[in-house]
Amino acid sequence: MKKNWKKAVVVAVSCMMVFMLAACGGGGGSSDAGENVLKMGCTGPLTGPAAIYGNAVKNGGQIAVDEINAANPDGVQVAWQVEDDEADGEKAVNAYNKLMDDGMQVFVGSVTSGACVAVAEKTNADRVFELTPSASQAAVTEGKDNVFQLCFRDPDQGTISADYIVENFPDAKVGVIYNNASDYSAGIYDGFKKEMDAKGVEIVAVEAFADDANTDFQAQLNSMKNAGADFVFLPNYYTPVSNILVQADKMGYAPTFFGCDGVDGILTLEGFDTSLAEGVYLLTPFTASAEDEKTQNFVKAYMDAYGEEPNQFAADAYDCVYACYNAFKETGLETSASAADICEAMVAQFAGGFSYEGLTAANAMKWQATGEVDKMPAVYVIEGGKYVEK
Amino acid sequence: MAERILKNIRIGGLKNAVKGNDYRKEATISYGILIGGYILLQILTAAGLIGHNLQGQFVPICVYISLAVSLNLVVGISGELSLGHAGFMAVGAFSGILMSRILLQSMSFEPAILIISMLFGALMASIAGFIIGIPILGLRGDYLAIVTLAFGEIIRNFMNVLYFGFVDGKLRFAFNHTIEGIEDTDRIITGAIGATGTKTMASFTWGLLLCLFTVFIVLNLKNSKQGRAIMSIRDNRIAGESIGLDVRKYKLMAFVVSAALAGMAGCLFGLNYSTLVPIKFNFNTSVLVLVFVVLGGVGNMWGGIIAATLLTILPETFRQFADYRMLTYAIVLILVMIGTYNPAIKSRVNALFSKIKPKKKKDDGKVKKKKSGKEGA
Amino acid sequence: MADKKDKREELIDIDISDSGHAYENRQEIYYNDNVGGRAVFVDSKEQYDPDEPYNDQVYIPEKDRDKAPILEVKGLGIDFGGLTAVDNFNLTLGRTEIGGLIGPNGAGKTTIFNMLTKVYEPTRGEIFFDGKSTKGMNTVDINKAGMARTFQNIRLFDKLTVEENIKVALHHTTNYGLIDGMLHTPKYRHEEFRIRKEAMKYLKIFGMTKTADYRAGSLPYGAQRRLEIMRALATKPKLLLLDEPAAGMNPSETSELMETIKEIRDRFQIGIFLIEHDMSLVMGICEGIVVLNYGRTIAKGSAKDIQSNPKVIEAYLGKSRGKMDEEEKAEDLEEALSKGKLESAPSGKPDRKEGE
Amino acid sequence: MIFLTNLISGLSLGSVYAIIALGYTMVYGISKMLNFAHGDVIMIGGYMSFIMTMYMGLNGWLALLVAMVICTILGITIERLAYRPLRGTGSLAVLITAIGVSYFLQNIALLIWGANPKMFTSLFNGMKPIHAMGGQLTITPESIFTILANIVIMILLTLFVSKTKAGKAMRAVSEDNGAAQLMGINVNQSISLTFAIGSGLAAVAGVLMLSAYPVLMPTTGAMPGIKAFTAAVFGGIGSIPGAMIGGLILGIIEIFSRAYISTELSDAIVFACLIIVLLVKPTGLLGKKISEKV
Repeated sequence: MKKNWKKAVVVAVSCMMVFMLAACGGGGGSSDAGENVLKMGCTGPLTGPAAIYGNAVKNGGQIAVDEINAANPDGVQVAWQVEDDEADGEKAVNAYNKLMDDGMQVFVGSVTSGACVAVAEKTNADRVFELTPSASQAAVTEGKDNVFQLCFRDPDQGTISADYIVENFPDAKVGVIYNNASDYSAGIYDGFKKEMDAKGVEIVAVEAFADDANTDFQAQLNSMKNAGADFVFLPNYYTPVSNILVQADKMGYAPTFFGCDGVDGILTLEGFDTSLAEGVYLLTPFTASAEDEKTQNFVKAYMDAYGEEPNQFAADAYDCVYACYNAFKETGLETSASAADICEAMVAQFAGGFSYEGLTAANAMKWQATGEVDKMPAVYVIEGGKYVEK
Repeated sequence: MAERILKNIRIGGLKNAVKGNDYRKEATISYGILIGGYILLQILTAAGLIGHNLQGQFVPICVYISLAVSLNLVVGISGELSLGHAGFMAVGAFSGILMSRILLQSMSFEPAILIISMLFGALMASIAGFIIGIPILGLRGDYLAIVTLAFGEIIRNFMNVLYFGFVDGKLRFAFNHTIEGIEDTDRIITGAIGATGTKTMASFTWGLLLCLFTVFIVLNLKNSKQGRAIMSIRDNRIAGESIGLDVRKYKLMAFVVSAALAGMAGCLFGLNYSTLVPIKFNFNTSVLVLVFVVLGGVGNMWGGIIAATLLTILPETFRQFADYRMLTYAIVLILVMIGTYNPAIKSRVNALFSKIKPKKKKDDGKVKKKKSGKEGA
Repeated sequence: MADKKDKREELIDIDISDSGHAYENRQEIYYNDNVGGRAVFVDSKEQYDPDEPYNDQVYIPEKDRDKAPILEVKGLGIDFGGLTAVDNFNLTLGRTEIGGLIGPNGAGKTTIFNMLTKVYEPTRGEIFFDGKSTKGMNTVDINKAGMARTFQNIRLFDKLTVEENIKVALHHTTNYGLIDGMLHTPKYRHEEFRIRKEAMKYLKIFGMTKTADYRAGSLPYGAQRRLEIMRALATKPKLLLLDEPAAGMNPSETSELMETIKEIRDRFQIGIFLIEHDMSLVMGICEGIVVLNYGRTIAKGSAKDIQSNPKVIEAYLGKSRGKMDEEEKAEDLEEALSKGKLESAPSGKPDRKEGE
Repeated sequence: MIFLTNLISGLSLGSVYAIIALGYTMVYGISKMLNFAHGDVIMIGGYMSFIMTMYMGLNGWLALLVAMVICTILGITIERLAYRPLRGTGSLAVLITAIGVSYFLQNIALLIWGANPKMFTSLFNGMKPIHAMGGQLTITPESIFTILANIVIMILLTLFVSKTKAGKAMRAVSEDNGAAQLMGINVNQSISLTFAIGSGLAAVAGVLMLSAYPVLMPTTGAMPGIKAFTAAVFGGIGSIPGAMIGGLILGIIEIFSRAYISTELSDAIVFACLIIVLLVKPTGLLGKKISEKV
């Protein structure tokens, strides 16, 4: 068939071109031993629905890297490269491979849990040290010695929230609205339910919603109202939470809402009437309005660079970069060392009682050998448009 | 020899007659690209020329190739638009992962586990294909497409409420809530979190075998009596019925076989990553595979293969465009579609080609004028 | 390239006549065991009295009188939402008769064909095919029972090659399963080789072996017409319905077609029933002609009977012609028929052949 | 009482789907093309009116008008650049191009307005919800206006299509493109007009939807687009009243399935209903039966 031959030639030629592009793209693997640079990489969603979190980590990390490079011009410099993974496992592995091709030595990622678990298996196989700022699923660190989490694990947030609620609101009738298509939300709810059952406190009503944040919550809120829930646990990111607050207000249903670290950032939401968020509790390790001096310079630096207040993801990234940097300095290795050697040394550090005082924890953070972090989150309540520590 | 009954009937004007689909040529090219590509890439990898990024994509490329070829069975050969192909992929992936975890309890010979899991995935997907097939038989055109889309969404939505896991060695299943008393390590599939802790067994060689098997099945089917029946119904439903073809049976056959092959591909995909989230198999993935088929040329096997390879690599090579990665992908998609399908541009491209290509001998489809003068007006 | 073609010619160098034997024994079965649900008209014992004036509803050509008719239709009718397209259509078709169905456009000819093949379900009337009633059968069953048809506007499988179009018609006689089809087992190869030979046999009859590899859609008009007839023939029918086979053919092609139709009937011993506007063809080869007007049967008879049948003349030339003598009337009808009063096919004035 | 609240929110959600579905149906009717980018035109409309109200300080209604104008122009340019070259080449090629345009719009929005979700200030910010039946039943102004808008648009559109010259031309082109050309109807103009109206309505739908569900992101248009497309087919693709009825029913099914059956499986139930209807009536509720003449 005549015309198909022509199409075949066109397609075959472009196929060769693309192979070349990809192949040479993969060439530059060796780390430039000349300068004294520690290459840190990260993968996160820079496009797609979760783009806000990927960009926050990218910017937060950049702030820390700029500070470090400025602080010691002749000492160990840091390079920061973030690749887009659209919060999808397959793309995250591709992005990770690209970073490896570009000579990454320490992996500060991935941002979302789904992507991170897929990549964690690769970093474990390639013996690359991994400290994820925000992938909070339990499976991220399970059975992998080289993977550490700077953020809480989902179930832990669930358990801590449950303990806090039972302790401070003993007679509250608790309902839950969670996103059954998001592993973060489902993970926290899992831990929460287990803890509430363990404590013997009954959950009055449980409702779920589909993945996109922009849906109708009347049905869920009605079922909460009918079940007489005066306390609603929302283990979700702040976009659906803001939607829930708006629709609840319209319905005239005003229970106390309790959210987790995902809710942070709701006050920075452009066009959101912050009065609706009054009295909302949230369990979060970081808040831009905290008074301590460390947070304030970070917030100021972030505001100057990106024109908006940093959210908790940015702070996590900032801490991760610093934690890796400090730990690396303590290992005494040269930046020309291979990723695997760095990994063994860093694992020894983190598992061996290395601690780091950062933005995202009141106390100094320590890590267990299993990869979990020991840090106490603070519970805040939004009053007068500000986070007030409880 | 019985002398020819009718004097030589002059068959006028064969000059613009087009040769039919040459099975052998299509088969040789398709197999050639697959095996040639495999060997080329293995050599390049051995020589260390191929970076991690491309190497990591070998298995997904094979999966997308067999998905494109299996979708071509529905879109190209059966002539129906299916927008729910990712649904079958999902069924294949999760049932395959489940089977692999169960088998791992008792045996450890990975190739056997992989094959059994893929067959199980294919079986479950073909059951899904059958269930989807039944309502589809009465529908045509865009209504059929919307039903396939609906099924894709139903399967994805359904996956969010499935919970599988081992509780002290026994397989437990729960619907819509977590299984009581299950440790994290024993979870297989937990609702939205998807499959975790899968033992990755897929490799490039298995990917190639999957592609070869899929192409083998689809090309053979295309050149068998069943394939001819499916294609004849596509070309003219009424004529097909008038020569005794059971239209429903063959429409359904195309769907079920395509679903089974997609299930196998899905299973290999599932076993290539340690975790798999149901949201992955949404409408966008179905559309992605459809783009491979349409760009490769509907009904054209090796076209689909090349398109699947190129379009899987493209977004990765666009990484250097960083923020503009997906934007350039969208623009390339639109331009290529207009380029290959717009009559005006296509004729200009052909004109360009006929200039640079040397005058071909007669056998490229044009019938040389026969000297015998028998050619009628 | 050329010699490959010739080798294929030898390949099919088998005696074509053997294909006819399949039909003889089928007739005996029917004739002797007197299958239930026999037609109402013809009692196998009572033979036609040749000189008895023919019954203008039930006419069977001479040679078929001793055999049971292939098709009997009694009082067939269909209403499309109040509009009666066909009403009280009666027909008896001899076992190996070439029957013709003529009538002005819109008389319901194609609708009758669609009812026979159950594309439309008739609202009233009985159809007995080969002695068995076709109530409750659908198009596929009808074809399996042995009735094949062609269409007014050609319905070929355009993207498939000529050879593949025939092979699709041979679908039910190729016996290998889906698994064989998918894995190309030896059974598949054997069957494919056999039906390939058989397909080439049909192509040989129409002298179209050269076009085997071409796409059906890209063939010239005449070749497509023939391919459609061949494809219908390949389903081994007992009765072949041809819907305007000569439409759009020039006179030389039409005469060739007439030869072919007779050849098919003689070789395969099957009944043929065709709709046609080209009077030279109808008068030329049809042994029994049914005249239809506004969905009603006016008469059935041989070419001569029809030309002299007063009802037919009246229907076509109107009442006032009544008083002219026989010869003049026949002349007039001939002229009317040829000038296209009956809207014959636009193939121009057929050169009148001394028909049977 | 719950029934009433659910019914109203079902109607208001259904009205949003109906208005979007109108765009799908009209475009499909005239050029037999599934415009998958239609969902994203809603998102662009939303962003436009958001920019107008937040940064330019226009009041809500003026912003809506500006958004409609911009979306109309966007609709026409998309048709002119992406779809016209592919006219008549079969629906598959155009379908993929539409998907390309959809990705394009999403990524352009991402680049221009960034990934941070925005909260849309409702068009009816000032108005108070009506409390009926002793405070039990609260009807938000958004719901009322959405339902009203849907009815008004429905009437205007039916009048336009049946009475005006341009409307008849559109119907002629959708009936038979070739014949319409022979009658001297400028087909390109009619098709552009259809895209213009469809996109204008999309802007209205976008603003109304975002007033009720205020989260605005580059991917906001995706899911409503698919749901509205399902509604258009549900009601019989190509028939304008069909789109309206299909949208309303789909909205009600979605809300009721969430309220009474299970929130997890509500999407699955909505699509299951679609399949059941198509089983009973293969060309949708009001779709015209296309029978092949033998």
